[in-house]
Amino acid sequence: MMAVLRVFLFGIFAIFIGLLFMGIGRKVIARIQLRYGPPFYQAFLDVGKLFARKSITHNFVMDLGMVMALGGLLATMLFVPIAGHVAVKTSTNLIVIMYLMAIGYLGMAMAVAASGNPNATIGVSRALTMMLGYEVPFFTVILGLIIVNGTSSLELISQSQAGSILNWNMIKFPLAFIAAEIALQAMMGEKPFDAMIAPAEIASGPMVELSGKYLGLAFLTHAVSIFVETAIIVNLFMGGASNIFTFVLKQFEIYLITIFIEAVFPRFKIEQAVKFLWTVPIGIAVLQLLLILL
Amino acid sequence: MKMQKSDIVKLLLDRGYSVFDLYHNQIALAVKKENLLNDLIFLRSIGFEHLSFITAVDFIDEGEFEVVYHIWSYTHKVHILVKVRVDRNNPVVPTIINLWEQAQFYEQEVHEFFGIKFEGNNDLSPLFLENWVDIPPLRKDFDTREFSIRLYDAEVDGGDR
Amino acid sequence: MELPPAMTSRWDVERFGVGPMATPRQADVLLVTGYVSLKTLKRIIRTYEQMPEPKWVLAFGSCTVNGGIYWDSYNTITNLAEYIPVDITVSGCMPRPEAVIDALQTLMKMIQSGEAGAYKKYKENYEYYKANQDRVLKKTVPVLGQTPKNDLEGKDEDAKE
Amino acid sequence: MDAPSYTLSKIAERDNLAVYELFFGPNHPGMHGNFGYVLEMIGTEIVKVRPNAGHLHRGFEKLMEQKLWVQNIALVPRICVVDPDPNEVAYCTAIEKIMGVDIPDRAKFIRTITLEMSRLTSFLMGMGALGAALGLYTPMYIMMADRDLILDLFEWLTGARIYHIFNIPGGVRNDLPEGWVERLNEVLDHLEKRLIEYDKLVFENPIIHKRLKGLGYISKEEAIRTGITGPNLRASGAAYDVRVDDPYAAYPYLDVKVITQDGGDALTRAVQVRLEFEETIKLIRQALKEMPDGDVRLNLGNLSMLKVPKGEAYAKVESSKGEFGYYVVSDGGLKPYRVGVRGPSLPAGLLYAQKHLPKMKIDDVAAWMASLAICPPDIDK
Repeated sequence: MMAVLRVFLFGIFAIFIGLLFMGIGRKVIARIQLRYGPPFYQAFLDVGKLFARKSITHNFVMDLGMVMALGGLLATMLFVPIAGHVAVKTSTNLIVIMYLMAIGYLGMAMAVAASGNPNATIGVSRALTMMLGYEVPFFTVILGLIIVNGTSSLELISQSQAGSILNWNMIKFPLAFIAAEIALQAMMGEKPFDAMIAPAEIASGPMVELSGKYLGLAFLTHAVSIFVETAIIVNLFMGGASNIFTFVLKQFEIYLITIFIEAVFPRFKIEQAVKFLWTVPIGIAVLQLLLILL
Repeated sequence: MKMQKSDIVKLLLDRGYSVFDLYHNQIALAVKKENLLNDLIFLRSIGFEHLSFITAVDFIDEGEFEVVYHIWSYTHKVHILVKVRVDRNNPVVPTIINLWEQAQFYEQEVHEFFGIKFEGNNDLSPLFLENWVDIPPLRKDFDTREFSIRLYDAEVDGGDR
Repeated sequence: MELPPAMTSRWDVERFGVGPMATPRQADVLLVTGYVSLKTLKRIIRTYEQMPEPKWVLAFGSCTVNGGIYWDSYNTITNLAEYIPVDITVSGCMPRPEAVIDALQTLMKMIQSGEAGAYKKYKENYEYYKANQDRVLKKTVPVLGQTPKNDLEGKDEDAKE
Repeated sequence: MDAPSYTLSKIAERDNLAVYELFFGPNHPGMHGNFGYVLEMIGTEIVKVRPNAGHLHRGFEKLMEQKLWVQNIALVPRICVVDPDPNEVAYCTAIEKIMGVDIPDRAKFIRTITLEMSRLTSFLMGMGALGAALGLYTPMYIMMADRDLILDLFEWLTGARIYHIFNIPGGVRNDLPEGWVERLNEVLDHLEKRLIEYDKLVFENPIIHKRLKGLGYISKEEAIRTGITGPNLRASGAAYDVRVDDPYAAYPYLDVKVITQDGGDALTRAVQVRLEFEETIKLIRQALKEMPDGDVRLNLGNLSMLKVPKGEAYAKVESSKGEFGYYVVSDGGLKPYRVGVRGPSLPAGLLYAQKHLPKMKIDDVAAWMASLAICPPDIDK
């Protein structure tokens, strides 16, 4: 019973922080664009409004896919240590986390394929291609860290960086951090790697047929993905944290970097994005790997 | 080799065209529809390479349409209005899409708004209007005000809704 | 056309939580910005019917109320409210960005107080709206009673839509 | 028109690949204005294009025959909302040509200044739209705010932000108000400073270069032959500018520098606009400096009873998108007999859509459109 409650609380927390980040992110972007921007709680209002609206479903697969997308990410979250707490105390294995993350996208793909809109289909095929693009450099980075620490447990990797700031992997392996940052940008689907959404090209891609609750679910999925992905980076490179507050602060720093890049870059075409991801971050990551091995 | 406007007028008069001198760099040229294509090819060969656009005027009192080709020369800096008169009851003009590609759309437009046929142009489908069943709208005998009042309940003084 | 200024840095409607959405499925408010030609009307109706409820319509500019400066045009409708239910209209041609923001805020207040529910009217009076829509979109007889003398050839409707 | 022969369509035929139709516009976020292309696609590649114009057709040419000469000035700027003043000037110039009058010099200069200011607003919007088409929204937001500074000046001068209705047959409506010129200079200074930021954000952005390089190439000969005008023509290497070739307003008194580049692709066109933006600021400065004193309008009597003698004229103006022309025919009455409008976007928007878009991927459509500065209202009229 406690375990269920715990899982539930973790989920609520992730959604809350994710939405807060999204709201603040919109405000930050607005300030970069020299405007006032929406209030920081706007994301909460949006989601609340979307769930209050009538929504149009196409078939059962669409419902299932949307739930699967959110569920997959929430499941990932359960294995990510947050300031020393893990929702499910079994394993914090990095490989498992990375595989679980893919479920979210597959769920989205299912929902979208069910809607039958060509824009959405192009969008989701781009999202899956992009996944192919960023996973290779990210796994290379992870491989280096696993070799150094001799473990694939995220918890142990983050604990190994305890103590002073100089112990952080970010300082010890700056190249790996840069490669991971670039991959993270693609993971979150922020510019320049937002080809799957691209309103000017394919009218917001996977989301094109989503209305009301479905769009709300897509919002929540995005919020949880922000939370999970920044949490992984914080654990890998910034040594986790001793309390939740510091942890969220560190996550926010990572998110801010993403937002700044998002605000001043246009988007790559999908083939350019994959080409970029398979050359620059991989190059950096392999260089780091060689440095570690030699 | 830049020619003055007076030289061009002289050249055209020598070839037997009826030329009207309009402004400091504008000439109007009336041609017959049988010769239209040849005349345009000739003009293009002496440097009139830019087709601005094609339009038409409905001279309802004279029972004729006038198709006007606006041609500009970047070398001579002279604008020529090449005019063709056709009978209003049987308006047919040879197409010039082989000379200028963009003429395709101007011809479609003129066909749609005046009902003038362009011989040799196979695609004169309507470009702007959908489901149009009245007479072509830019003809002088089409009353757009009456049309609007009948179809859309337009009110003459803006109404008081 | 005054919408971009209203959305961007100077007026920034996003501070009130209003932002553009990419597709009708995601939208709450349909902004009809200005005159509506027949071809557009067809798309507006389709867009409106695609939007999930509750939905609202903001008609923008005089042209949507009584035709504005285009009241006697053959291709623009005069009163949008005859075809889809309109919640709120902004006068002016073009309305200033301030007017747009004011309209959006008024609409928000109306929604909160429950005044804005025109979409219910659309359901209840569907026959009325449908009849009006069909009258202008699916006309088969010439409105002015004159039939085109020379039949327009190649008049193929894009039936696939 | 025939389908462009393209290998993909043949492969598709052989393999029975599904060709599907995608409606790019009218309510597509990548579309500028109410316009559309019906794209026949295989996967993400375009095979065939059908332009779907006419959503903005208002029948201007017919409406103008119904209104008085002077009433039409309220109508003409609505043909191209982004760049409204060239319409007014072209229409008025055509009337003045038929009447054979010459307007006062000061009026010519004021017309020139409004034209160039209108060009600035249009360029700002064009550059912003190009960024937005590639997903770069920040410069668009900033540029739109900067555009508003010019619109405020217009409001001060003419009373309206967009539809100025300022040029009338015989000159302009009123003289420059006091303090206006100083404010204009301030705004120009501000814009020049902002140019550095635009450069960093847009024109030196490596991803923009990557996306636009080689996109939608038009050669010089092709551009001239197919009626491409304006910055698009000059980006292909042809040094033609209506302001120099067929000068109107005060351009004969000013040094208009015709900028040309040799690229001919979307990147060159984008840079062309940016270079001409700088040139336009210089031109306004020069016009302000050399502006003579005197009347700003001719007395043509009661304008609402204006009768234009029988005749015809074609007047053209270099707008921010190319040659904007008005062909006016008068039968000597109170109303025009016929007004024909030449919008600059038609060759690019319709002909080049059919030439360029097949072989292109859906990714590039919005960027291609923005780079050619296609303004749908002047296609539809």
